[in-house]
Amino acid sequence: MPGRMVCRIVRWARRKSPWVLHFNSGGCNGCDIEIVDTLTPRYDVERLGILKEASPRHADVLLCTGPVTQQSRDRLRRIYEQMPAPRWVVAVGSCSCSGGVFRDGYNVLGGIDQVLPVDMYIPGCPCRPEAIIQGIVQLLETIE
Amino acid sequence: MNVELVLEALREAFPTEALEPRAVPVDETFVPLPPDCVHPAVRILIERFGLRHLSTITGEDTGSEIVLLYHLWHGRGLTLRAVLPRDGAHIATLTDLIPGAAFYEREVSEMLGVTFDGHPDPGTLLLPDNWDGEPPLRQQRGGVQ
Amino acid sequence: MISEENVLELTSILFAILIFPGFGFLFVCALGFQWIDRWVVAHLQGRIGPPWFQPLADFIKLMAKEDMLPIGAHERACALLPMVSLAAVLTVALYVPVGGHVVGAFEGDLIVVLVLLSLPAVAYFLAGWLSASVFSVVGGSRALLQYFAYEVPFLMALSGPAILSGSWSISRIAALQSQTVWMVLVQPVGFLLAFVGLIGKLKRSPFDIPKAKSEIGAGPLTEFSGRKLALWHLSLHTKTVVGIFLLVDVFLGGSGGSPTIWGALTFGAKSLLILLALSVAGVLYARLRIDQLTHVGWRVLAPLALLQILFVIWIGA
Amino acid sequence: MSRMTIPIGPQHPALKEPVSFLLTVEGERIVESALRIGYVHRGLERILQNRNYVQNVHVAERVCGICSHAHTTAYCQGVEALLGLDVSPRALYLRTLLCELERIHSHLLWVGVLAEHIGFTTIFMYAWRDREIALDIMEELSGGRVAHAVNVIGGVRIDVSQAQVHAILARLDELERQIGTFLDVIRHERTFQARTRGVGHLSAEQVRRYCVVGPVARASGVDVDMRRDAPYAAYDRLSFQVITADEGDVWARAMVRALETVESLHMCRQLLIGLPDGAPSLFKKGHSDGAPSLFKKGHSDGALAARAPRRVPPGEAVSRCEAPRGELIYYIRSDGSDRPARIKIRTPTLTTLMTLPDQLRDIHTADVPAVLAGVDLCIACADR
Repeated sequence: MPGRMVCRIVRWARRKSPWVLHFNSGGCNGCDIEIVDTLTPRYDVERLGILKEASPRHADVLLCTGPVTQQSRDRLRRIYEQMPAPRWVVAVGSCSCSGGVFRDGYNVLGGIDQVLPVDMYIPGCPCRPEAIIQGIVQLLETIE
Repeated sequence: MNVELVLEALREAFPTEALEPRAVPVDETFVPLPPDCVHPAVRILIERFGLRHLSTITGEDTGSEIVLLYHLWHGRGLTLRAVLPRDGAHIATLTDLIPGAAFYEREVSEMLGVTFDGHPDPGTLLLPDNWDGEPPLRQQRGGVQ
Repeated sequence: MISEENVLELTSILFAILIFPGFGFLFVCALGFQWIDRWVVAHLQGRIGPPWFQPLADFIKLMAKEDMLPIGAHERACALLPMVSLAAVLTVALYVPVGGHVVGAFEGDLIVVLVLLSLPAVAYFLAGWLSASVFSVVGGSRALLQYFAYEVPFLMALSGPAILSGSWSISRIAALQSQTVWMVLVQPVGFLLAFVGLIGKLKRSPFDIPKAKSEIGAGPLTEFSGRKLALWHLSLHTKTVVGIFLLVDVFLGGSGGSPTIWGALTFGAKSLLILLALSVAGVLYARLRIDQLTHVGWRVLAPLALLQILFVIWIGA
Repeated sequence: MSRMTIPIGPQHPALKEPVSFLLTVEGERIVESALRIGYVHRGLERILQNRNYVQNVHVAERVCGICSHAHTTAYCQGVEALLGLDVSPRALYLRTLLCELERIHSHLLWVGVLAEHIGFTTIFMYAWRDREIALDIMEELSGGRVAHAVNVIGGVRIDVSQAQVHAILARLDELERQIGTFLDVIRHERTFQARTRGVGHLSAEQVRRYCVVGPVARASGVDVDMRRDAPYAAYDRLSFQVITADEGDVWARAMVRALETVESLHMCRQLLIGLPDGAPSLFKKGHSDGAPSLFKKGHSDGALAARAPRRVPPGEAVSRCEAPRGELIYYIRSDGSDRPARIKIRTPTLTTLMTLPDQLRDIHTADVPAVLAGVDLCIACADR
């Protein structure tokens, strides 16, 4: 079946080429620098095909860090809407999973899942780069 | 910075006020001042002692009044303490003397609802533009947080 | 009348256009060169770099992604522009000899190639202008400014060998060098200028000003996604391949005469050498500002290119 | 030329964190800029009021992920002053050691970010690779790469063995060699200089007007450093230079930070070599203000801190320390309960943010990332 063959090829390509976009919606910087750290020589996620993209239009995976604050909520939604399908959302860090220590702040709405459908939660405060990489890899394994 | 000299200068300028300095850890001196004396006092400090570094302004709602602490620094910490009423709290801005006070005043203003008279760019600093609740660091009536 | 000979000739032309040295070969080269580039850069930066199939996976993934444009973008133009860019590059490829093979060659094809090679830059600029985003507009105008900075020295540098060999045909220039010496030995400055111009043309680091990630996102391509983005990438990478081939043909003696295996191998080696030089140049420097680049382009590169041409005319006479 | 408005942020590749600038440009020249912060405002000062003093160490660490240790240092110092605790010298040394390691990691991170912003990816990669050495040391000491949880009220949670000291010293040498290459690049690389010299200039007068602190102030020739001016922890027992420069541009900031990294390395060595033995009496009854003797003498299990009381006597404290980005100040008021009545945090980034409209006026749009990197924004700090 050529149709199934194409599907398999596309699935393979998607798994091998996840381009990520990073958005901090209210985090403390800890997970953010660990995300950037995964690009650097020790972790080098480019060997897994992961590129950090600048534009939401180019991205497949949205890496969110931090809880959602009132000011960043609309922006977070907009970035998600700008991403072409198929798209995935990964919540990186305890506070983006649940709100973490900032849970009861008056300006904090809670975890990313209050605003967007989250496909993968990576807990940790802050997440280690290994954890982030493993989270993305596990996400890719679930594709279709 | 010699704290004694500074106090002397302030006592000279405001002879009617009882300036009771208080040592606060770590190496800080608190000087209470009436709200309308803060601006002239800072002017004296700048002109006579070259004391221009304002570390920050702390605002606190103690439940009965609003306390403003102007943390200055000149080799040692010097804090001017002004007490404002809770309702209609306002004080003269320091931005004409120390432009760096702009953000601190905006923050105190939005967090506690204090008006800084003559601030060139009032408005929210950290809170969303459409914040409609009480200023977040105000104590709720009845003391419930 | 369709004779057997005609059919054979037609198939061989079709083969040349579609497979080798035409589109199929270029596609493979574009992906391959892209991988080599990324791999080399990664290793120079102390990383491991992507696996060999990475460019292919990227391409397929982008082809299979949703294609969207912001409201206000000129939809038809945005769909057309990447194809124009790609078509221009592919047409150029027909005139640039690869290892001695060339699909269509005629006296003066160098000029056609140079003109067609600037078409993608215009398409790139228009893409930025028409895709309704501030970053694309800034990127587009930068692309245009950059075009004026590198194009003149690039053209002058490439016309040096043409003047010297008395022919405006790329295959002729390449063939002539196998009888005498490589142009790079006669005109080292010209080669350098052409190389720098090529970096500017390909918008590679340190001249990746129109798509400076930290400044304006992805420049003119910020709002492109899916298939259109894939075509843009493909056209840019094909342009890299064609540009390198052009430099090899004009300055490094091409395949050294006849289309033999040995010729193809040396051609490949020379191309890889230039690719390597491009990667290294990208790793070594910080990105310049657009005003600094125009300054370099007009104050340094253009006068040098002029001197080079005068020198060529002098030794030619 | 027509005017155009370019929004930078809240999501922008030059920003690791959300902050928003509206740049009004003519061609590529910036005419005006408007700054909006607050996207990361989590209401931490309120959150700190709702937790007790011990929990707050944890929260203070999460004000900022880059200078986490500086925050806990300032916080613990303040609470220790309120409690009247004297922390043992060994604990102070270790606290200072972490402070300096954090400065190294933060400054190297910054070198990388600046390089990335001016399109010099290679230096970004190298700087972050070498930063891993500092992270490794910190991880070995504390178990955490970014959040160390080293400070506790009354001392530190960790101890270091003699073998570890030697291992760390060896790695510091390696780090110093690597930092040498960055200094070379900053001093001699021409494209680097082309992108940083004369960019984002701040005069000493501007620095004083906006009460700017830290490396940005020092790069403009304003000689302020809390480590020397108001020595806390073990800084009074160290010899070090305060690095300043006169140019006041991004290049000078790069230079100051790179040289400070070297200076921090020397301080780490002094701290490790001069590490005092852990005294059995870990803290003693504090100041002579008649605080009751709440604490048992010494915990002989090798811990460098003992349990501090949950309730803190009423009082106020102002605690200052030098975070990697400059003077960090905590004001803590206690009302006698187990929760602080008010904690005010002023982070160094807030001061440099005020200078941005000045720095961004009349420059090239391409220089915006360099300027933003130059002041080393830490929005999580500024917004709290």
